[in-house]
Amino acid sequence: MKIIEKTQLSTNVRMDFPILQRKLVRNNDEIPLIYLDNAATTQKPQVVINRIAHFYTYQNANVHRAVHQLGEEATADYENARRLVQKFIGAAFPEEIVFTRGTTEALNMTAHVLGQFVKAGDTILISAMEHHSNLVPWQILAEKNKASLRFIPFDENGELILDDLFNNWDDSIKILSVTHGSNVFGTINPITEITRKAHEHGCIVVVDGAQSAPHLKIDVQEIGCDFYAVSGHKMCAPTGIGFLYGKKEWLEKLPPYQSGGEMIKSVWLESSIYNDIPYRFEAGTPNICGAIALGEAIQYLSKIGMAKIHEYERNLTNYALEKMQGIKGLKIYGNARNRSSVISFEMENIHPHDIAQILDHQGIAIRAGHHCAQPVMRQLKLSSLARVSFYFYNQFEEIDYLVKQLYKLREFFN
Amino acid sequence: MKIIEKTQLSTNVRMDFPILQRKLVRNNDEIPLIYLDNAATTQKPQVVINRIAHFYTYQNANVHRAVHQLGEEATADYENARRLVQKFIGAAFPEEIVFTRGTTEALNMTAHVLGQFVKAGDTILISAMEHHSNLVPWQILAEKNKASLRFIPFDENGELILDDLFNNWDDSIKILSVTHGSNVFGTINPITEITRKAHEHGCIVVVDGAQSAPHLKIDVQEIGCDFYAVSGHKMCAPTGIGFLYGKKEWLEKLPPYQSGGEMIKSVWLESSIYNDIPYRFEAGTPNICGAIALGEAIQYLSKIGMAKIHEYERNLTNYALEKMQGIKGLKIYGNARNRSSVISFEMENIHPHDIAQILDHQGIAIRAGHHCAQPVMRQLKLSSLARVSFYFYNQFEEIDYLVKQLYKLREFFN
Amino acid sequence: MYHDLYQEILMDHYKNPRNKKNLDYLSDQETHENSLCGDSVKIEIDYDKKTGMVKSVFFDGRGCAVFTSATSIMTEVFENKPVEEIRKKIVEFISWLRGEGNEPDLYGFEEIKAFEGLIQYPVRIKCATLSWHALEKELGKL
Amino acid sequence: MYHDLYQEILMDHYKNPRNKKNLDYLSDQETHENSLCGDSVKIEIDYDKKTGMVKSVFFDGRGCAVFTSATSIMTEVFENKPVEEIRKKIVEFISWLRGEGNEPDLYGFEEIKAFEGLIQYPVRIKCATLSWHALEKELGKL
Ligand SMILES: Cc1ncc(COP(=O)(O)O)c(C=O)c1O
Ligand SMILES: Cc1ncc(COP(=O)(O)O)c(C=O)c1O
Repeated sequence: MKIIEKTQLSTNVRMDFPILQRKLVRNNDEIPLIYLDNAATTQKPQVVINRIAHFYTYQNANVHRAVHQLGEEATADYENARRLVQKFIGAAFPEEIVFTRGTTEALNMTAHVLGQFVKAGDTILISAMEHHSNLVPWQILAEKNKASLRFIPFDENGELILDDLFNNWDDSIKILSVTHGSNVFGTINPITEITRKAHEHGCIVVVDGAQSAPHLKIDVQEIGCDFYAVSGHKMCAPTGIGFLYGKKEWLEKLPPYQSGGEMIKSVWLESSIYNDIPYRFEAGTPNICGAIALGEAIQYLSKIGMAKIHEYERNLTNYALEKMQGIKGLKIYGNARNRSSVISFEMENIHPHDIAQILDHQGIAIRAGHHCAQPVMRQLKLSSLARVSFYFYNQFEEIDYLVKQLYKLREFFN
Repeated sequence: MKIIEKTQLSTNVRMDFPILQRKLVRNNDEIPLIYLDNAATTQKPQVVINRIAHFYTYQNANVHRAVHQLGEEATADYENARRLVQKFIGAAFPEEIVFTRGTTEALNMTAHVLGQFVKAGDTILISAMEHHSNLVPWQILAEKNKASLRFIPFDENGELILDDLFNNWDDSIKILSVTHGSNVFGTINPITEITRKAHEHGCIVVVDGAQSAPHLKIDVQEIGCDFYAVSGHKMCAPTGIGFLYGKKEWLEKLPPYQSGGEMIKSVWLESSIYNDIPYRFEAGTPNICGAIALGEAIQYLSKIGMAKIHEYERNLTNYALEKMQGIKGLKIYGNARNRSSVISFEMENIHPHDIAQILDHQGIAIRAGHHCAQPVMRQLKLSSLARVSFYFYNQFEEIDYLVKQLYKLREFFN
Repeated sequence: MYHDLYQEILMDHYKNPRNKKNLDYLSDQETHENSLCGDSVKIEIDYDKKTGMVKSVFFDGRGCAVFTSATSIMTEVFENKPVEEIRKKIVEFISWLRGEGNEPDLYGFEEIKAFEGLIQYPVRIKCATLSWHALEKELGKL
Repeated sequence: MYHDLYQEILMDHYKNPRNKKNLDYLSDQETHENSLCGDSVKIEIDYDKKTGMVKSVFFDGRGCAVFTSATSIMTEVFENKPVEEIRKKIVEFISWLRGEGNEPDLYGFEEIKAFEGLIQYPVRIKCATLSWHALEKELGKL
C-alpha cells in the first residue's frame, strides 16, 4: 500500500462554503451533505455570495456608456474582473479575455469566428475524449465548410495516443481543439507539448479548460495555445459566466460572434463597423454581476493558492483511487499518469443510476450518466458510468464514508 | 395645465430596493441617489437578492442529468422558473420559453435559426427605430443570404408609419422584426395590429420586448407574434438572464443555435441528433440561478400587478413630460400617443454628456449617448441625446428635483 | 435499509425480470432510448388482431433497477389485456408519476406502489416510464 | 456650485473655443470619432517642414464641454512646438488621465489641472482625449 499524505489544507476552507453545512433529511433524520459532483458544478464560498449581494445592494448599473456614478463603478469593477481573469491564467493583455456564459459558449464562439480559416478539404482535429461542447460545434463547422473531422484516439488508460499523429502530421489539419482535463477519465492532457507540436505545423490550437482551470495553475502563455475556454461555475463562481481567452493577434482579426449593443463602433442602416476587442465579442448587456463575482472567486482561489489546491486534490484522489480499487467488482475507467480529481467507475451488476440514487439516499451526491461524452461511452461499450469528482473542500473522511457505502451497495445487490 | 394624478403605488415599493436607500458622497455631503436610468437596467428588490443567496447557500447544483437531491431541487426550481415566465407572458406551453443571456442573445438566436427561411431576393423588414440588437443580426443575415433589409420609417412624433406598408404589402417580405417599446422615443408600437396584418401575408413576426415586458402586461397569444425577446435585468432580475418566447410550432421545426451539452439527444463522432425543445436551444450549463431569480422577480412584479405598474408609470411620465416641456430650450424627442416611461431630450447649447455629468453630481443618474440606436440619431441629425427613464419605484418628488436641476443647468450654461 | 424504491419486490423483478428475451432481430429504429443515461429497450407485442387483445409483451434491454423492474412489471400487468385499455393505463401511469394524476388501478398489481417514491425524483421518472412510452409507441404501429 | 470640471476656465474655452475653424474640406476618413457619444473632430496642422515645428493647430467639431475645452486648450498648448515634443506630451497627457502617470508639464498651462477630476470618470476621459489622440494620428501623417 502506497502511503498517501492525508494532510488537510491549512485553512479550514469548508467553513467558507455555507452549503456544506447543509443537512439533508432522510427517514426523519438529518444527515450531512457529501458533495462529490464537482466536475458538474462546484459550490460557492460565502465571499462570492456576498459579492453578488453587494453588487445588487449598492452598485447595480449597466456598464460602459453610462456617465453616472453607479455606471462608472459597475464598469470599473467589471473591467477589473477582466484583469483578475487575465492574471489568473497568465494572459498578456486584459483584452484577450472575452466574458461568455461558460465553456460551451466560448467554444461555440471560437468555432464560429474561426470558420473562415476552414476550407473544403481541410481537417479539424479533436480528440475522441471530448465533451459534447468541444465536439458538436466542430461537427457543425466541418459539415458547413465541407471539411473533415478527425479524432485523436485514447488508450485503455484514458490517455491520448499522440505519437502517430505527430510523426505523420497531416497538413490538411488547420485547427486542433482538445480538452486539457477529461471529464470522464480525469486525464490531464499534455497540452503544452501538443500545442508546441501543432504550432510547428501552423495549426491553430484551441483548448477546453473546463476541467483544468478550476484545479491547476494555468499559464496560457506557457501553454502557448491560441484559445482557452473556461466555465466560472466549475470554479466557485456563479452560473452564467465563463470566459474565452484568445491571443490578441487572433481576436483582432476575427469577426464578431453575436451582434447588438456594444460590439459595434458605428451602425448604419445597411452595415456596421465593428468595435475593438474584447467588446467586439460581447454583444448586448453582459452578465455584469457574474463577471464581478467570478473575479471574487478567482481572488478566493488565489488566496488559497492553485498549487496547494492541486496538491491537496492529488492526495485526496490517490487516496480515493486506492480505497475504491479495493472494492471487488468495482472498475475504474481512466488511469492516466497525470490526472485530476475525477474518478469514473462502474460496479458489477449495479447500474450507475442505482449507485447514484442509493448514495444520494446516504447524503452523497455523485453523478451517473454519459457525462455529455457519448462517443467515449460508445468506445468503452457502456451507456453510462458513475462518477465522483472532488474539490479542495472535500475531505478524507468523506471518502471513507463513500467507500463504506459502496461496500454496502455491493452487498445489497449481490 | 392638465391635472395629473400623483397617487403613489399603494405599497411602499421603494423600501423593497436596498440600493434606493444608498447615499452618494458629494463635497463631503451625503445626498440621495435618484436613479433614472431604468431603460438601461433596473434595480433589484431584496427578495431577488435573497433568492440568489438562498440558491447558492442551500441548493446549488447543475440541472437536468443529476440523480441527487441538490440536482433534483435545482432542476425543479429552474423548470418552475420557466413556467413562471410562461404565465407572465401568457404563453401556451412552458417549452416555448428558451432562457438566454438577454434580449440581444434572444434576437441573435432568432435570426440564426430562421436563416433557412430567408432566400436570395427575400426581404427582412425591421423598423428605423430599432436598437442595434434588433438591427445588426438582421443586417448580417440579409447579407449572408443575399436578401434585402428594409425599414419601416417613423414620423416626427416617433411613431411608425404603417399605412403605406400594409396598403402596398411587398410579398418578398418573409420576416418582420420590430420593437414593442422604443428605447429612444418611448413609443409603444401597435404590435398586435402589426402582427395580425403581417400574418395575413404569411410573414414571420419577431418582437423585441426589452422595453415593454418590464412595464406592460404582455400576452403573447393575444399579440399573436411568433417570437418575443426579453431581458431579465430590465425587469428586476439579475444580469445574464433573459428569454426568447417562440411558438411551439416554430421551435419544433428549427435547428439549434449553440451546441454542446443538453441540446443533443444522441451524439456520435460524426453527427448528432438534436434534443427536444426547449433544451435544443439551451446548450451547455445555463444561468441556473439567474433563471430562478428571474422567476422570483416575476413573482414580485406580479404581486404588485403589471396593470398597476403601467398606470403608475404613465402618471409619472405625464407629470415629467409636462414639467420638462416648460423648460425653455429643452426639446423632447418622441410624442407618441401610446408611450412608456422613457423620455429623451436635448437642451440648447448643452451637450447631453454635460447634462448627464452635472446631474450625476446632484445624485441623479440619467443616460446620455446614442442609446445603441445610431440610425435613429442620424435621422434626427443628432449624435446623442439625454434620456431619463422611470420604473415603478420612482417618485413624483424625484421628478420635481430633476426639473429643478435642469433649470439650474440651463442657467449655468447660458 | 435503503430507499423505498429498492425494496425487495422491485429487486426481485430486477434480478429476475419477467418476459425478457433476446430481440436482436429488431432494428435500431425500433429501439427506444432514454437520452439521459443511454439506456434503451426493445419491445415485442404478441397481439391478437381479431380480438384486439395483447396476449403478451416481451422486452430486451439492460438498465437500472428502476427501469428493469418497471418494465418487468409492465409486461405482467398487460398480459391478456385489450389494446385500448392498455393505452389508457399507460397514460394514467405516466401522469401519476409526473405528479399530475392519481395512482392508477393496474388490475390490482400492488407492486407499482413502490414507484410512488419516484415522484420526487423527476430524472428517474424517465427510467420508470421509458418502456411504458415505448409500448405506447409500438401499440401505435399495430 | 458645480463639479470642478465645469469651472469657469473650462466654460470659457467651451463658450469661446480657440483655433476653431471650418474644416469641411477634410473628408470623412480624416474625421476622428468617439464611438461612445458619436462626437467627432477634424484637425488641421500648420507645419513647418524645415524646422520640424508645428506652428498652429486648428480644429472643427462639436461636442461636450469637456471635449471642446480640452481641444481648445490643446491647440493653445501646442502653438509653435516641435513635433517630437508634442508627441511626447500627448502620451503623457493621456496616461495621466488614465491614472497611469503624473500630471505632465504642458509648458505651464495651468488650465489642464481642471481635468484632474476626470480620472474618476473613465467614460469621460475619452471626451477629453479624443482630440489629443486625433492630433497624434494626424502628426503621424506629416
Ligand atoms: C470537459 C468539459 N468541457 C465543457 C464543458 C461544458 O461546460 P459548460 O456546461 O459550463 O458550458 C464541461 C462541463 O461539463 C466539461 O466537463
Ligand atoms: C429596445 C431594446 N432592445 C434590445 C436591447 C438589448 O438588451 P440587452 O442588452 O439586455 O441584450 C435593449 C437594451 O438596451 C433595448 O432597449
